[in-house]
Amino acid sequence: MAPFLLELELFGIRLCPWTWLAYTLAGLVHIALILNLVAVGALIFIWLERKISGRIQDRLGPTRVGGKFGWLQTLADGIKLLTKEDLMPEQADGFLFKIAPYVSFCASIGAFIAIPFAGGAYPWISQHLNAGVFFVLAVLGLEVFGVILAGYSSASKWSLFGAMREAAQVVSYEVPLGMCIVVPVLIAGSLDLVVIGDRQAGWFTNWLIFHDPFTFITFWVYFTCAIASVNRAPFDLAEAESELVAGFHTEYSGLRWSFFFMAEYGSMLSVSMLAAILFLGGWHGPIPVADLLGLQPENGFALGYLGQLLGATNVILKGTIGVCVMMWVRWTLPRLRIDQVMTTCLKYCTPIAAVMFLGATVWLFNWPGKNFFGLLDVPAAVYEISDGASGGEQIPSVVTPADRVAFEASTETKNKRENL
Amino acid sequence: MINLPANPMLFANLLTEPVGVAHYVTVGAVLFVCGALCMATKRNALGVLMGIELVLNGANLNFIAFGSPYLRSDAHNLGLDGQLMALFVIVLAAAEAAVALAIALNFYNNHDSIDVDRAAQLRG
Amino acid sequence: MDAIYWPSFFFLLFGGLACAFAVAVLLSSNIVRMAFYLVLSLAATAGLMFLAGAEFVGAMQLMIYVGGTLVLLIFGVMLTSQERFVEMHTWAGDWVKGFLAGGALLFVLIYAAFSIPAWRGIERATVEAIPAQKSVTPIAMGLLGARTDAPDRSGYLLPFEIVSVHLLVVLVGAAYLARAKRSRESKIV
Amino acid sequence: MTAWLVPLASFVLIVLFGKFMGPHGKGAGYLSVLAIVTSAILSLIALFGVWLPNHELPTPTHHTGEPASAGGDTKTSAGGEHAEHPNNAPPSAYFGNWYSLGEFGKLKLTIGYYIDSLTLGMFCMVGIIASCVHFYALGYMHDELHEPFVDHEVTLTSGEHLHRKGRFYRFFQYLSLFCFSMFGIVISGNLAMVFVFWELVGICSYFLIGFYIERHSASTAANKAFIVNRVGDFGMLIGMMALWSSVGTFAFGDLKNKEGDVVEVGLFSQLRTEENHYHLAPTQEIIAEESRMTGEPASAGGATESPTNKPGQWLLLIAGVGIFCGCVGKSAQFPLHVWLPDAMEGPTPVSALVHSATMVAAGVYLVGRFYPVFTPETLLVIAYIGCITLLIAATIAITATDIKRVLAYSTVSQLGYMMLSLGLGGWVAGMFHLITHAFFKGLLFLCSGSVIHAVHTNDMTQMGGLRKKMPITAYTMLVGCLAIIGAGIPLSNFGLSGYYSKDAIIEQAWSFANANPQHQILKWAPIAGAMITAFYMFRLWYLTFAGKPRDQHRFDHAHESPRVMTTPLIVLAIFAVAIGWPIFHVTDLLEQGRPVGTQATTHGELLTALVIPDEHLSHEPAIKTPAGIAAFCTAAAGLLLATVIYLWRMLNPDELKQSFKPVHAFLWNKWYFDELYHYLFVLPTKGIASIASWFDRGIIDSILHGSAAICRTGSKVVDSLFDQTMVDGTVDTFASGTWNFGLWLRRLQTGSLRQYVMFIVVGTVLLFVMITFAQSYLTPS
Repeated sequence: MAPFLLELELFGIRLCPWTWLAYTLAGLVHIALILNLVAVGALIFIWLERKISGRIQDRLGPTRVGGKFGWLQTLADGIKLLTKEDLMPEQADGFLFKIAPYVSFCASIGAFIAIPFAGGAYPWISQHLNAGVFFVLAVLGLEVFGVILAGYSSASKWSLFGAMREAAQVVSYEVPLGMCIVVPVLIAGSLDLVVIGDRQAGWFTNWLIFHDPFTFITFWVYFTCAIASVNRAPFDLAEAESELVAGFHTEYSGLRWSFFFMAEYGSMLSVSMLAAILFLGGWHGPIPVADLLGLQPENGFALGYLGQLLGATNVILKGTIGVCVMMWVRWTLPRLRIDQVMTTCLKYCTPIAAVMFLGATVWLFNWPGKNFFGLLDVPAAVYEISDGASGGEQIPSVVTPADRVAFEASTETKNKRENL
Repeated sequence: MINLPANPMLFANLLTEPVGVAHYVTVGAVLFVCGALCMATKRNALGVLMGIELVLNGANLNFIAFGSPYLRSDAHNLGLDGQLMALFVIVLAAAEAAVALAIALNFYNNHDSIDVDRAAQLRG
Repeated sequence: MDAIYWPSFFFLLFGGLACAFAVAVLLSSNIVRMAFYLVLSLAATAGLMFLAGAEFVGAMQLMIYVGGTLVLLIFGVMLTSQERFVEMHTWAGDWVKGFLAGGALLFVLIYAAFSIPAWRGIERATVEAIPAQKSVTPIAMGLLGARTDAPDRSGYLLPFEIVSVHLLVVLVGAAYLARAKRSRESKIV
Repeated sequence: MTAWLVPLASFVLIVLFGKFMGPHGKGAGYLSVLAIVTSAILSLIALFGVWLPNHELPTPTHHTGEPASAGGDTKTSAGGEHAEHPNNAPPSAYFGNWYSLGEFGKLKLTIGYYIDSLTLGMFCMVGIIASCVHFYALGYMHDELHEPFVDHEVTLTSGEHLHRKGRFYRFFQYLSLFCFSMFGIVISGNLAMVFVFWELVGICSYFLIGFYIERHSASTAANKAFIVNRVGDFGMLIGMMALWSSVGTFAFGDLKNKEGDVVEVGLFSQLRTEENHYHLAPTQEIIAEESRMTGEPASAGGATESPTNKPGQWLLLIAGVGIFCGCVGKSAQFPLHVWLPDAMEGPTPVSALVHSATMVAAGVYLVGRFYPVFTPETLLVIAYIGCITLLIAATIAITATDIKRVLAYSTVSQLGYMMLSLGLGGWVAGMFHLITHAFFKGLLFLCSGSVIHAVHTNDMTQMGGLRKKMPITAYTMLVGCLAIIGAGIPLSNFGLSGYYSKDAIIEQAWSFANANPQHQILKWAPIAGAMITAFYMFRLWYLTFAGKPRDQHRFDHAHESPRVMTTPLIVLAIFAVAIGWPIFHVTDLLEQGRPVGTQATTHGELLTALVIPDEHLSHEPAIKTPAGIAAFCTAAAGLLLATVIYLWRMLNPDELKQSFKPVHAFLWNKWYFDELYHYLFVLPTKGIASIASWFDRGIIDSILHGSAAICRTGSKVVDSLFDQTMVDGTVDTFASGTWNFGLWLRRLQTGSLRQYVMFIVVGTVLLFVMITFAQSYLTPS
């Protein structure tokens, strides 16, 4: 490196080249990985969707492009979309119309910032956030803005209808979704996704879906709400082609339209991965292969890396399975009406989630430290991990009534002492 | 006696020195004033509502700044109280938005307009 | 001559974005664009909160405010978005009056902020020595009435309960206010 | 120093032979131009050829205590300075007498000279601008060469326009006389001579304003200017008398014989003696004079006085304020600013030369020249007058639609800046602004003249879009506008000329306000003024040159001015851009002319809390940085506002006018100053006259009638007082008071949500302001 770069100054600030280069590179690596995951994932999922829908409808799906199974069909479609003319309605609000797909896409990708791909002491996560669950949920909630803006700015009534449905639906479904997410958070005692995931280390019996009957039901409620919140059938009212032409993206074509598409598949993957981390053990397989083989960071970098890679594969695989289930649901269930959608949310999902939340709380109070429907003890290692990760303070991960009384008593006496 | 402290650090070196509460308060003040002006100049009731949101956010930012350990280290730090206050503000803002929206929609139903200047029946 | 302090850089970035979009909200006359700029401004504010070490509040801001309140707001915009309400002209006199008053207020606020020496930031070395703090659990404990961070301060159990009840009342009230008018016939039938 | 006399020669020649010079006196113009160019060249030679080789410029580094006095023939050598009293020695200057008019006791009236770097700087500035204006006038006054000249603005009773002989030569004759007088003021060696030339420029101004004597407005404006100036001159006379009776001399410098010994001690040396380390101290004569007037016994020596009794200070204050009164009149400061805008009735070259660049600056120059005599209290008065002037004039300029009147108010405002700066102790800053302002304001006026020449109207509402028709004028005017608002890169050392001088003034204001927290307003006024300046200057530019033509007929007939007019524009534009650049060392030249004893931080004697800070303190980065940023931000804000309203048309000016109707009317009518003076001075004068006549005729009768009427009404009063007023009245008043209060409160309840928000915001700000004031004024510090 030329020496003058080391001396580079701008407005009295020494631009130390190594520092900012390192920061930029680290950021770029994360961005590249996430972008690739979403883009390549979308590529595969679209192909997968065609194949699955084909099988469900007793046909073959794509068979020609790129070999017998039509591997490259999506790529060919992508090239077609790239070369399509980029249309914009004359009356559209140009600025919002152009920016809407990117808003959606950014929100969809942004969720991956806080989703861990592997946990442990050195989690694979681009930004380890203390309140990761909330962050993911919040960013996913932003996706609806792209849809709403697209719907409004297209100056088309189909788009506007689609967007309004979407707005109503997303706002409503965030309530049960949040309630469902609170249940694993309650059990793990943390909002940190890495901690929640590592709470389920070991055999599949430790998975939170099997923690108690309430979490088991919660998982299905969560999955239902997740499907609704990413606008997949049977909740895809926003783009109901039988009534609204194509809903909010009626007026879009070419690359912009494909951004919406990628955003949709990206958020499908992210809610599925979130489900995997919250309920399905995250990066821990049903059988703790990595532990059994000793693929831990303590045994050296290479082995630890291998273990993490295995974990990442686990998470992505679980996410993919989740996406496949969504596809399965899409091609087998009929679309609901908007009033049915709202009824499902407000009359079924929300009360169920609330009851599950209460039930899980009660269960946790009565059988603390028990797993697998209260049959097994939680391994001691899990406690250590969750305690260590929650800041090392003297707070039990699960606050029992006795704990609280003791804590309050101590603070009260302290207060009294100070008052005297 | 009031005087702008003659501290050149205020204006230079913002890139190389940590920011303080005052900088956060400045951003909060900009948000607050923009919000207040929105309330004062927009004729659309929903625009007024957006102004309120901005005002609340400006205040929220101040709470966060007063409580942040990175911005001031003395004993007057609000600590977690700042964050808790901000939480309450957010929650109440949500409630306020719901009610205000309901009022706006009702107004729209009754008057077929969303112009707050037409809502002057309470004139004395 | 120091190297760049990155948190300050990001503060400038997010702060600038928040202010710029807030001004855009103010100056834009199109209600839908206003909503869009508001979203961006509030998101940037959430970024500032993350920077100040308030992760939970930042996430809440993104979720409740941006994801919930604003979607609601935009929903309202769409329900009322007739041609004549999307762009409403404000009198130039109102603008200027507003800017005069607002400018004075802004000046006063910034002036006050910078006239307090303790608010002008602390040494870089001191800041870098502060350990990363986790705030979620203490906030939760605070809301339940037990302060772990500062035992001599009071908890927030009662306000929490009040807010909860208030929220419930508000939601019921809002639903009542905004309810659709039912036609008489359906009652008879 | 023959540069001074050349215009006189030209004047005399034109007076005598003007009519015979070429067709319609065209040669007079060329003669006059020749004379002034000679003067300008001689001035430049004097500066660069004579002065600078002998007097090394002080190094531009600040905090150097004293300016270098390197010349071999300086009056007083620097020295004898105490470390704890750092104050500068008198600047090097040539002083002498040419001719003694007469001696009255110890007072001598002489024609003398006092030449220092300030004199030379002023000489060059006046010479260059006057040359440009003369050239310009050759083109602008071209109409006067036609025979007969038709004045379209004067309609005779017969309905025809006035036809008269051209007065081309007479115009140049006045201009030459004016230049001579102006040079005279600058070069004067004593106060009496200043006063003589002072009146001479006054009379030239009178002639030139009333050049179109047939126009009613022009002749009234000339009268108004003359009369208003007399008011100021009256004060100046008082000041002169106060000085004369106490000090006994009018001379600025010390007179030396050939051996270099001091023969007669001048004004400055008496008041700021070397023994006193050049601090201002009243002499024994002043103390004696004051005690004679007040009747108190004179106490010997000024050193052991109690702080409440400062002998001689009051007299010095009176002298200073008196002299300043003259400057107020000449420089059109509040409250005597009313004549300058009306003076725009004169031809535009006159406005450019006389009423913006030079003559009105003479007042500022005199304050600068007389600086050693001013006590800190006087300076405070000057500062407040300047502050008020700059704000009032700037606000009026916002609403004016006459292009020249906008510039005239701008001039008043800028003169206020200079006065403010001088009053705050920023001597170099004020003088620097005087010089830069002369260039860019001269440029602006000539540009406006070019526009008026093209469209034959002064009214900006009939212009617009002229940029395409007259690009040179438009862009030179843009340069002038940018220079006047102080465009530059903040915190750097690059900008147009106004950037340096205006920033220097604002820095000094901040420095002053930091030293005197009770005078915060002086800190914010120039900042606010900068914003308003930017607004109205660009309002002017946008209305004139940008947008669409508002009067198609005038637009179609517009054309670029001839080269004889555009060349001076370009020359002045170059000066307006570059004169402030540090490579030209204008500030260093001025620094060299810094008057004796004005360097150090001084404290008030009568107002002990008053501190006039050392000017060099204002270059500290702690002041320079925020002041520079504030100045830039406000100017940018003003520019932006003008752009928003007049270029982008985002805000409708008519709506603004409508909703600020009272404010607009207030500004449109120039704060009702003319009306106020009408009621305060004109009507009372008339009233006194009528009272006298009434007294003659009616007083006796009235007494008789009155006594009868008193008896009659007395009984009525007793009846109504008790029965109706006291008993009924109390109840009625109470009821109606409540009712009215309710009615008044009702108006607050507008029902408008947006107004309520505004109330809250305004209330908050007011609360803050009140608390702040209460804190700073009520709490004992």
